[in-house]
Amino acid sequence: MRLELGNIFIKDLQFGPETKVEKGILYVNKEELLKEVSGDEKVKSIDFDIVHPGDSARIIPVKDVIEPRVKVEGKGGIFPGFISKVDTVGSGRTNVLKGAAVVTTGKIVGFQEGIIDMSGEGAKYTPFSKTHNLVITCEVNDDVKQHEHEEAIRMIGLKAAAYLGKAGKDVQPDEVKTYETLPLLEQVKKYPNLPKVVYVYMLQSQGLLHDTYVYGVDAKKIIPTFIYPTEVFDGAILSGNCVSACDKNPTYVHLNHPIIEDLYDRDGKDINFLGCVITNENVYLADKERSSNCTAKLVEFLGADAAIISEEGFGNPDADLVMNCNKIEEKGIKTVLVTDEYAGRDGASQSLADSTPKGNAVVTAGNANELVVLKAMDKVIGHPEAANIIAGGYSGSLRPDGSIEAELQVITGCTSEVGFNYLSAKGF
Amino acid sequence: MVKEIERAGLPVVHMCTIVPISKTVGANRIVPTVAIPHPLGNPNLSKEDEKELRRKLVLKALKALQTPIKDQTVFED
Amino acid sequence: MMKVVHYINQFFGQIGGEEKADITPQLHEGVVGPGMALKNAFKGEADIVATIICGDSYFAEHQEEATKTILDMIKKYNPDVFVAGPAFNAGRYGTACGAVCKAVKEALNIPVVTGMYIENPGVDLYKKDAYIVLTKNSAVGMREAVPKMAKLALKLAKGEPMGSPQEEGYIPRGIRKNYIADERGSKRAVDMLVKKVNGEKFETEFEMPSFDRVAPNPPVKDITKAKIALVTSGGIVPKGNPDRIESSSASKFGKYDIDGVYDLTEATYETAHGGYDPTYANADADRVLPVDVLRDLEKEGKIGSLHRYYYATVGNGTAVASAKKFGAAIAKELIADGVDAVILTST
Amino acid sequence: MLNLVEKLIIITNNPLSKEFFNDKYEVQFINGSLMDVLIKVRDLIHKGYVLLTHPLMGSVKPNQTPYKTVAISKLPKDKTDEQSVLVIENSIQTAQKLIKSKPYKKWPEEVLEDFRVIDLELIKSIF
Repeated sequence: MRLELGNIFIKDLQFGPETKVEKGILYVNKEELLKEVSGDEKVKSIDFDIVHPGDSARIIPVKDVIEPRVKVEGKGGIFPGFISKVDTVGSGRTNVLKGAAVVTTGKIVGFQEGIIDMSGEGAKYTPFSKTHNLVITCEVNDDVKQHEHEEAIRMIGLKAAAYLGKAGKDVQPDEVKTYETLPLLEQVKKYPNLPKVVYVYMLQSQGLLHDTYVYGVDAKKIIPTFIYPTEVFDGAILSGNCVSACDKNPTYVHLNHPIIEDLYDRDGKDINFLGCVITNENVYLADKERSSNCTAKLVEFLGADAAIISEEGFGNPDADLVMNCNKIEEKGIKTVLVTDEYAGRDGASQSLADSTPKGNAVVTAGNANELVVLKAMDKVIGHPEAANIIAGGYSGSLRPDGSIEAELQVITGCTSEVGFNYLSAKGF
Repeated sequence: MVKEIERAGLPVVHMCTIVPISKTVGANRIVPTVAIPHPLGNPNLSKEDEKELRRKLVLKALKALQTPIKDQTVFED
Repeated sequence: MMKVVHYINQFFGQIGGEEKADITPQLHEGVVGPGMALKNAFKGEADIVATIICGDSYFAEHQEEATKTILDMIKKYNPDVFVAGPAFNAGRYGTACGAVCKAVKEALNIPVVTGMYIENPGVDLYKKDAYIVLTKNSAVGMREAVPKMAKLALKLAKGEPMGSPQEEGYIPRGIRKNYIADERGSKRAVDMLVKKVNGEKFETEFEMPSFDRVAPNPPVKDITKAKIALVTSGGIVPKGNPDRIESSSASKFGKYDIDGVYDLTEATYETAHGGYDPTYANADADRVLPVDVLRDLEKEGKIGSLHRYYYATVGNGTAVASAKKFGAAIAKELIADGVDAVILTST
Repeated sequence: MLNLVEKLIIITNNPLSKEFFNDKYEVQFINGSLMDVLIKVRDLIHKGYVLLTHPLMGSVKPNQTPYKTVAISKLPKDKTDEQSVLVIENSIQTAQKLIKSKPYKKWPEEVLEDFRVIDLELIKSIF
């Protein structure tokens, strides 16, 4: 499967009379966008805002971040199973409005976290302070249940991103990157002398506000399976998570999957990148056993010499990570794990909820419990009072002057467990 | 604790319900026991039967102490 | 010039060996024993103004008093940094160095440095509280250890930022600190994977706990002549828990005389352990500590004898540091009492 | 997904879970904290019951949500289930650590309701 990603560099984002990309500026027609995303009777109000890198602006609580993309050539459309039909995606050409993002906000549950600061100390910790963000504030009717609320906001975000993406359909990209993975036997033959690598892609899938979707299917209902890495770039996997801001994978991160990108970068040089095995993280212990058995079996079957395994979330996903690691290492396949830590504010506590001596190669995205002070912002989009109840904050987190003292776990994408961010931790 | 006793030069047998924990703490001679709240007993048995059960387990432990081993060894039945 | 107070034991203080291990803390102006090497390593930037010498046994047995005396001795010098040891692999000495360092840091807010071999029980107990320079397992390593300790001490005295354990040569304290890496996490993961799969050296960013092993001891030759001791982490104590052993992550162990005890009954013994439902152990503590059966076996001549004391603490699988200390202390007493083998029961 | 023939007991301090499961399964309601639920589950596991769901389910940390629902096997086995012990002991330690490092805050009632809903929804996902 071969996919060209045509990156159109977006330098600015503005409202305008027509939705289009011109000289690197993405113009958005507000009315048309509203028409495109509205229609759900559960939704009471939808508001749009634009924030830029460096602005004195805060978005809270963030639900999801999504990159506008459009399918230009090849089968299917963006976000199969939700926006487009369930055709297999990942081949042909997809254009990307690089530098723009849709950010959805809305208070689905009271303790919901997720802060994006566009400037100051907080901006250092979130990758989404570097994008021009179209922020959608969405409020629903009072009687709407949490699941329906999550679904409504999720759909509005996806629709908005797909709508904006269309503006890039006929634009000449500034750069084109090509990614290709061949069917297994051919891929193996392509670089016969390089070590064969599989990426084990763990998806949060425990239930309400902890879900991930694969071609529209709830990931807890899948058994581990193979997917071509390029499918991910077209939105085959997307996020329905919204309670673990620092270490969940927003849809933007799935689309720009950093481990997949970096494995492609070394494909044919140091390694032979065979593809991805997606697996889930469940509540039921027998499911954990089954999924990890299946994952290890599949990684072995693909003939991998080594695998990168990433988890999503903290607590019981650590158990899945450890099971996957043990079972894959037991087959003689070398593993590298990617995780983050909850080592306490002073960094002195044992960091993972579960561990294994076999996990001798670990990349950490940092300690999510470290405290940070986020200065007051001129503009706050969403619900600033959420700072007092979000996970990682505490009562008094929001100070009278509008600044916030809280743990890093409140910041969206801060300790990305797929290594999208630069934060790490060291032992002292 | 069991490891430090071993390190000091005393042969030691660890009687413990959860064998993986015993292995993790570095015991070498391991005798698995009945249950966590009553490793060397079983309240469902009569007093006599329970003591007999305990005696069997202790005898197994003594046997373990008399057995030469090279590596971590679990003394099952 | 910066001022340093140095702590050493009776042996390095040139007072004597084990027979002098019970001496009380003594204060000497200036340098004693290994302090000379340390002083030289300061290269004129700091001076050892006083040396405190304390017997290892005295410290172990009178920790509270000894610590108080030592703190009083240190106070009047108002040093810029406090150095203890190095203790190499001497367990009680290491534990004393660690404990004194911790007290100095907490009570006087003076930076502290010590040195130990990695397996010294003092390491696990105090690595969070003091910078412990990694040394060899005997005094042979003195020459190597002293310059590292001196360098660290000067750095701390000057308030300079501390480097990583690898750079500075101290044992990682297990404190996790965030930093912004040069490469994003995914790139670091791929780099690590390429190294690992090619059999090259790589450095994990997060150390999973690993477990060292001790080789098994030879078996008991004649069990019918052997003196067997009972030890338990199941918290079995005389009724009323006279030593007040804590219900979880106990900070101490108890030693109990069972001379003439043939059966542990509901009226006489109970469990202090908070990690399981105590109903069954309280009703009959033999279910955790099989005194009744061992008495029978003793009578029948199946074992030589049951040791007069049993030892108990409350263990949970992972409180490794204190368990290590208890194990070493208990083993020492058991050997001194001529015990041949141990049955350790856990819940 | 749960094996449909598997019989189970629900241990919970969440009134919503109690209400939901009451007429379908045996429910042991704990009038107490999340930690009380974990301790109860631990004691039952020690007696031979098998843990069916992970006690730290969800990304909502044990020092955030005061509610917890856990499923265990209906019938105890003769022998303590090792895997269950390892998971519950580990979970208790992690929960204790987190609660110690940052105790619960006083949540407003509507937030508590959200916690109850999430807890129930997560456990429902196994059916």
